[in-house]
Amino acid sequence: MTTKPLLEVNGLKKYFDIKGGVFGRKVGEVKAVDDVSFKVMKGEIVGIVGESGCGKSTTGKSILRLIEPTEGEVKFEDKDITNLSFEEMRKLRKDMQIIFQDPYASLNPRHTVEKIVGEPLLVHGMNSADDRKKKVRELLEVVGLREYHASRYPHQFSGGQRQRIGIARALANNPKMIICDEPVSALDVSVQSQILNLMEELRTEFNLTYVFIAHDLSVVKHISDRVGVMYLGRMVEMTTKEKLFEDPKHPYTQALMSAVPVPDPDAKKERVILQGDVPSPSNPPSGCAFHTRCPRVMDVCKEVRPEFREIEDEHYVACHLYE
Amino acid sequence: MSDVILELNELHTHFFTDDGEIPAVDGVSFNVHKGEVVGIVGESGCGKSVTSLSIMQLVPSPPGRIVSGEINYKNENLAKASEKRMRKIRGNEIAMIFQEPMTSLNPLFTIGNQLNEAILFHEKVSKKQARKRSIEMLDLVGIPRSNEVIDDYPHQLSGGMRQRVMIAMAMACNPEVLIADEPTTALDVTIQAQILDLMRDLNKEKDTSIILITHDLGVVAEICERVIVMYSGQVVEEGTVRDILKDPQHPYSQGLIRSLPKIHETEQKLYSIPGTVPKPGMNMKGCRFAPRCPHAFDRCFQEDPELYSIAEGRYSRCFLHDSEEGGIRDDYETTIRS
Amino acid sequence: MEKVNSPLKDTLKQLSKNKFALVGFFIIIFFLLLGLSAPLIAPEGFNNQSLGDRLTPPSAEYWFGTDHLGRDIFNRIVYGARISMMVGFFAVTGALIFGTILGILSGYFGKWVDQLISRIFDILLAFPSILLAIAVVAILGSSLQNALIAIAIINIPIFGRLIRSKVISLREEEFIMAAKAQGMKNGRIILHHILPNSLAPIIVQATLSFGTAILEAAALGFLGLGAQPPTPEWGKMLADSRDFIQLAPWTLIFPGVSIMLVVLGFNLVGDGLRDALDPKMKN
Amino acid sequence: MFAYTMRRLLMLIPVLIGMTLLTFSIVHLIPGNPAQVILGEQASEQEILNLQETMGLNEPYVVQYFLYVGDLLQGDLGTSLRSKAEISNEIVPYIIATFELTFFAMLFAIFVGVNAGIISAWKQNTWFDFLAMLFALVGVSMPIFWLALMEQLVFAQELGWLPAYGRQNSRDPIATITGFYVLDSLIHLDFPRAFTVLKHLVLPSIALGTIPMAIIARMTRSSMLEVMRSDYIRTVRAKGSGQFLVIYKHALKNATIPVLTVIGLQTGVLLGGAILTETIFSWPGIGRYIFDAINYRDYPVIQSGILVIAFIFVIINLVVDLLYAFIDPRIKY
Amino acid sequence: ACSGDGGANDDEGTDEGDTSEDTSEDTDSEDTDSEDTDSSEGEAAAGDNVLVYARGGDSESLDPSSTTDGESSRVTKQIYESLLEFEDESFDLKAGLANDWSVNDDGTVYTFQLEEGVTFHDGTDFNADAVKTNFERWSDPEHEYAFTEDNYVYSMYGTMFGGFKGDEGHVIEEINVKGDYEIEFVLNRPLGYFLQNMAMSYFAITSPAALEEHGASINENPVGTGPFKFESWSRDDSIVLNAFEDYRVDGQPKLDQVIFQVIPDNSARLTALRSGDIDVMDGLNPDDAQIIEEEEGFDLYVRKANNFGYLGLNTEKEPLDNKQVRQAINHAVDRQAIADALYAGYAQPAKNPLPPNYLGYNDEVEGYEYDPEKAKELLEEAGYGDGVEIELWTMPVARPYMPDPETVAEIIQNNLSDVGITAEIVREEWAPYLEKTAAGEQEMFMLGWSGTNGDPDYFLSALLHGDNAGSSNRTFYQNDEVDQLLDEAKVSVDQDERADLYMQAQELISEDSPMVTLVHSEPVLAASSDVVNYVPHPSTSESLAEVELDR
Ligand SMILES: Nc1ncnc2c1ncn2[C@@H]1O[C@H](COP(=O)(O)OP(=O)(O)OP(=O)(O)O)[C@@H](O)[C@H]1O
Ligand SMILES: Nc1ncnc2c1ncn2[C@@H]1O[C@H](COP(=O)(O)OP(=O)(O)OP(=O)(O)O)[C@@H](O)[C@H]1O
Ligand SMILES: [Mg+2]
Ligand SMILES: [Mg+2]
Repeated sequence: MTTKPLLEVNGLKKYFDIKGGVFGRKVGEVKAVDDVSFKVMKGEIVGIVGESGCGKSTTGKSILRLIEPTEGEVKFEDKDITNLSFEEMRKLRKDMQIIFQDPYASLNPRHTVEKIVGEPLLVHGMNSADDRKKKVRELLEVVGLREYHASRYPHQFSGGQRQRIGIARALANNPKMIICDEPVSALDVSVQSQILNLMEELRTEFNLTYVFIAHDLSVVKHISDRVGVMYLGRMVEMTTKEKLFEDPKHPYTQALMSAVPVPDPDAKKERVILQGDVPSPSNPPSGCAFHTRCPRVMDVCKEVRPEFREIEDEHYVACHLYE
Repeated sequence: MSDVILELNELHTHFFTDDGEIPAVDGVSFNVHKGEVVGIVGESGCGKSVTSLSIMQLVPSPPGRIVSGEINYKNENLAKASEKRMRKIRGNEIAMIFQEPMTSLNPLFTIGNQLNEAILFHEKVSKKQARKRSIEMLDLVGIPRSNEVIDDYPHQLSGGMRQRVMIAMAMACNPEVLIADEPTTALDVTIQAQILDLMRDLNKEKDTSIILITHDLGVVAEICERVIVMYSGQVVEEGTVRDILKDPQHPYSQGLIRSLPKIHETEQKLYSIPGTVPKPGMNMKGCRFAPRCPHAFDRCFQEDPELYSIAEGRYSRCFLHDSEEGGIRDDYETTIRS
Repeated sequence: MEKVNSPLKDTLKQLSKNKFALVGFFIIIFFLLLGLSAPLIAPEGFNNQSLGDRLTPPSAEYWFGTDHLGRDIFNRIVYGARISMMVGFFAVTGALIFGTILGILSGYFGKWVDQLISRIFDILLAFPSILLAIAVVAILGSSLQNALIAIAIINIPIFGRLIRSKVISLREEEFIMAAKAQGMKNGRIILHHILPNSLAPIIVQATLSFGTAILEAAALGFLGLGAQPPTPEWGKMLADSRDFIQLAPWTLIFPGVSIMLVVLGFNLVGDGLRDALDPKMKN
Repeated sequence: MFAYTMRRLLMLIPVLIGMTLLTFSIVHLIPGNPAQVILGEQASEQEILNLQETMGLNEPYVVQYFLYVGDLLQGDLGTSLRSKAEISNEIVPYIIATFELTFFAMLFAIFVGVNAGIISAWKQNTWFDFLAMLFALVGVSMPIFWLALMEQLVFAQELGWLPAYGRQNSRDPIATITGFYVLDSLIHLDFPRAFTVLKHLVLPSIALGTIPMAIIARMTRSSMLEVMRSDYIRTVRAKGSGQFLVIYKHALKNATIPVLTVIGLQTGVLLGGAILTETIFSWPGIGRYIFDAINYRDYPVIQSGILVIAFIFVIINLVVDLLYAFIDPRIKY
Repeated sequence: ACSGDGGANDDEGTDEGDTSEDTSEDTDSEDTDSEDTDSSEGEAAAGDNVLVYARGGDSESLDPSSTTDGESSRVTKQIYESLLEFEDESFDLKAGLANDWSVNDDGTVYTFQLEEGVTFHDGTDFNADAVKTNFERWSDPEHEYAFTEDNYVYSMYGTMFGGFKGDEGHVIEEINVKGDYEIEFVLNRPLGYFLQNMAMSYFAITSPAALEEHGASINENPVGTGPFKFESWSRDDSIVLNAFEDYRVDGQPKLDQVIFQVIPDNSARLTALRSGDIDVMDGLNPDDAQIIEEEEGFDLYVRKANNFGYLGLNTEKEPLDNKQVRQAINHAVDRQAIADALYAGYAQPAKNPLPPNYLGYNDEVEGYEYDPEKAKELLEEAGYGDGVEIELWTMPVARPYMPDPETVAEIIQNNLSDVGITAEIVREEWAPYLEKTAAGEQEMFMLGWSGTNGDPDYFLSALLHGDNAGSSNRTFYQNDEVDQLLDEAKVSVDQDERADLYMQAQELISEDSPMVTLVHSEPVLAASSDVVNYVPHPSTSESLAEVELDR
């Protein structure tokens, strides 16, 4: 693992406008991502976990500028990509890919697998149909599909197979980094492991870097090198997976881990059941966003937003407990 | 063990579609005891929901229909019960909550209106009393400001709150059996923990039997006593939680459990069951799991295995348990459950 | 071995199972053939006046009777089939082309483009369609061709809106996001991803609009604003025969039934298509 | 709710401006000199020139447009060239006549359509469903003027059951109070007359209402089917509810929303269809008013008539939108 | 369906219904509160003596002078009267509001003795001042009752009297009130049809008091001296007129009430008649005449022809500038076929551009037989033996003289193709049609002319005088001889002399054949046999004062 970051996210923000009122003007904003910073080293897998709606996908899509970030800087190979022109960005997409959560929605239902996987090749300059055909076969092989699958349509595949097609498409132009937005959460358990294994294999084979988004802690833990935990649009903790799972610092991380049901009847664990609901990102609590549910809340938490700081080596936490 | 309150016997529920007949539930048998929490696990499409809907006689019809089999509830075969009788039972004796708290409440009526209904259908009480009861139920499931929430519309509540409302609604008439079809799948883990906690409490307090349908073995481990594993419309294994999770017998269950990433252990490579879940209605000869099974042999592709009883309250649908095959546990007597 | 079907084939298969749709399909084919072979069926043409045989009831010689100029109504209906088919075809194609272009522009690019186009649609849709058609014909003058243009115009916002909403919902789809993530250009996304996926509702709407276009043309013809004599347009035939309703009801019954049948045919097929294309309708 | 209403009202403004522009330009794009039409083939050139002058047709279009809008804002729709009367006064009885007709047509369409739709959905795939839907399809396939003529042929001419024209018995005209003849008869406590008036309404209402009825039936059916499949209906049933309550309380209210849209849009069909039906049934409504005006090139009347119909249509759709918000608590702004 | 036995309130009801002559105060007071009692009145009226007259369109205006619309004069004819009247079935003159009249020798001074003791419906007196006020109102755009600002136009006045006050052609120099009941018109030149004009329903006298009172809404509140007074008007539906008790002729009107009902659809109107909902229907479809004739209880009426439809031949356009071609076309058109096909025989093939019963109608003119062979010969001679293509312009609207122009065009097209002329049917909207035909853009075109004052000048000068080329003369026919004959006839007050001049003109015109005179249509009407004394007038409006119902 090199020490050079492939991707650097600094102070990323994405606010969605809420329209309403008499004139359909902006009446508020959803702070989907609110000041998130992290680095991803070359060849590394960084997992991001968090509950639904905490801004994981928005982070992922903002990095690729599939939605325009409101603020912040995204550096890819030391180049700030937030200001690239449409055409420059389009070229860069060769190197940065994404795999989506929903294997049903992310493939164009009217295209054959051949076309789905071949299209990125075409738009990035592989004009010969024969070359493309060959490459598509190769890619299908790589993701564990057969050659004859190429002429089929997405609806003729199972969820796992579809996800393989999505992966093949992402791999088409030999990207350097892939953002995986919950690639296995829609899959059946028995198929999930197939995909996770495949992704690990590919990573070594193609020397890929993943940003792996998931809400399932065990999956993230299984695959990632480092893990970030998000809550209400903010990164609350980030460190290597060993440290995180052995010694979670942030009270939210602790609660999250205790809440994950473990398929082991003997696992005796101390349960921290959080009270209340996740607040709305359109109206996040002041100070630390978690203070409304935090079992260890202090006065300062309500006022001051804790800084996301490195409190130990490679262990970042945003919590007043560690100041 | 206490008395059996609900017993399914060779239940067959089929869908008659343009593409042919789909045996979504294909001979399912199991029973539920008073005050027990039974989990049904299985992958998507294996027939869990259809099984539970069949019990309630709520299978969408057309195209679905209970083709044969018995659903014995307190010595009454619900499969043959009239719609009128079922109306008495639904909500009152057997209640059900569904996976999607977001869509399971009518968006155009207030929470109170929908809760009252559950009470008014079955009890001769005034509207006022019903409302009072409704507020109590909301309190019971831990909804704060219950007397305000009762006049809210569903869209004003969060997913977790709605699922609580659903539970309150189901519990309103103190049912004997509560069927929960993936009640937490759509919820976040922290909220899921709250809901599971709640269900556990209700089960303890009211002694309600719960059938909990889920595909998450973790959830099963959290609250179930007994587990039924389904695959492709059939029960493939049954046993206590500990039996199933620690000592699975059916190759499918084994594979399923091995393929889970473990949060407290680190392993390099996950086990994975090869192949995919068969599409219902496809060629059904032999054991449904045979094409993906590492132990499969010729017979598995020819004959349908039966549900072998391999120990007290322990069943598995695999020829490996057949004494003729010299199965892995041939010391157990292999009686066949009807 | 699993059969490999394209979505199109699936749809057609689905459609062929729908008996209503089949009936509709045959009705359309019947009238289409009737129109195409008009010169064979009625070599003497549609304007063969024989004033001596005015208003004769249906008979072996005149299957559908004759009109007030002694013309064979059957012949006129046969030729009228051509006109109706043509009206439907051109009006729908016109509306389709412009509606699709505007709808896509508006839906895909949003912002002021969307505002502008949507407002125009709003305004056009604020007028009951037949009134708008009458207005357009009043400007352009009464003729079949102008009626056709009017019908196309009133259908543009219908297609435009439909496509706009489809595009907007597609724009949020993950596979469009995926296409963008692949580095595709807008033109390609529109042509290869958005358009083919908007096709289903467009086809359904086009089929149904075919029927309404025929009805609208007939209405304009009936008001004297559409086809001009001696064109055997069915609506116009009805208008011309209005005064003979007591004396010679057949002059009204046959053209009316013809209109109804053709339109019914398109509605049956359109309905069938909708069911075939909409997975929610599948059992 | 208030903000929503206001917003919907404000959204009307560009539409209304567009409407005035459109009606204004339609009328000025129509070829032919109105003065010529008014005076007819037997008029002299000088007369035509004089008339043109007095009618203000020599002003530039922009001036004419602003004069037009200025008058509109004061509720002045101009003067009919044909009758020389103030259109804003003259048009009222026509609108009322059309209202009465469309009201009954809509009543017929909604009552029959919604119930047929519900029963069809309830008895899905039975012979009732089959017939009702076939009937509905035939209904939308029928030219309404032809239906009107056939009704006249059968029920008025052959059978003589129902009157073929007008709003009332012509020997015995009503003393109008509101202009709604049914209402007026009831105010007079004249029930036989109310019955006669209703009889006059039957054929035109059916002719006009058939297409909306068919469309509403189909929409209700599919909307009901969809709602009946929804999770919350399953929830209601799981609570032990009976069919009736499921359908009429839970399902219908939800199914109403798309049906309402259709009803709103169908008023447009009704108002447009009025042109055809009103001429055939000699109904002195706004459709006929406009149609006669078109033949006469009575510019101000065409302009105002079309504008008024479009305005009514827009208002009805506004009301429908507000009804949504009333029915559906999720719509907040 | 007549819902009134009126058992409860027959006092009032029968009172009014039966004794229409006496107790005028009584009924007057009733009138004022007629709003309230209308339903009971309606029931009484719904008794026997109400005539329902159904027609295809509504009146435009009930101010007779400011409209040219026939449906308007049909109604105003009942409410108003002119100084003179036409005889029942012709355009011969008889006394109206003037019981005697005279003209000086050079035809420039007309003196009228007015009927005395006549009151308007509003109770004011009719006298010479009233007449003067009316004429001034029409002739002077500045007049306080001219209502020019409200778009009132007196086009018929302009046409008939050569323009308005101050115009060069305006023929009325001055109007002098000689006494309460004597009035004198001084003309600046003789006008052969001045008296005819005075009998036109357009020049009927309105109560000056009403003009004062109602102003520009006089068109909705007509007040005249006629047999019926205005009661109510619901537009495009019905106009109700009640009998005027003080009508100057004793014993008239015979009816208590007349209702003019609008039923645009011809067949619906017929149905209504057959079901007894109405008594008289105008605009019977000629094809349905047969039904009426055969059916018990209904009578068929034929209105005398007062119009003619023609196929104009633009004499300035090639090949129509060739007389032989024009004659050939005249021979090619089968007028009888048109009369039969379109009017079911209720039309006469026309040979002159003048209706038959008119002054000076020349029956000697031979006209053109339907003779395709002859036509071909003529074409051959003219050098068009190989066929020729000519545009045929079709009017887009139905007119009384041409109820179905499209069909006629189709028939003509068929006829012409028989002789080798390919006619391409051209359609224009009505306004452009009129504009373009006046400008001479057309080749062959269809149009017609209806009479108003029953004078031949109105037909012949307008259509065929060279001075009118480019306005009402759309064939651009120019024959100095004809022009001279027409000019002479126009200023002569000797009717025999006039007749002679017109006959000569017709000869010339027929020879030149600038138009194919097609047919004189004879509109048919139907009425229930209960209707007695109903006489349709060629001008389309007739007084119903003498009509009775015999039920
Ligand atoms: N286009 C949008 N417009 C407005 N709000 C949006 C939009 N997209 C996302 N949001 C809001 O932003 C917040 C974060 O959404 P995001 O999809 O990033 O969450 P997530 O962590 O990926 O959740 P999940 O696990 O459900 O995928 C949510 O509250 C969501 O409602
Ligand atoms: N309405 C229906 N029409 C046709 N087939 C159906 C219908 N509902 C269910 N099925 C079939 O029955 C089978 C079992 O469905 P069921 O909903 O019980 O699965 P499940 O185990 O609950 O899955 P999940 O975990 O996805 O909820 C499915 O494979 C499906 O094909
Ligand atoms: Mg997400
Ligand atoms: Mg399920």
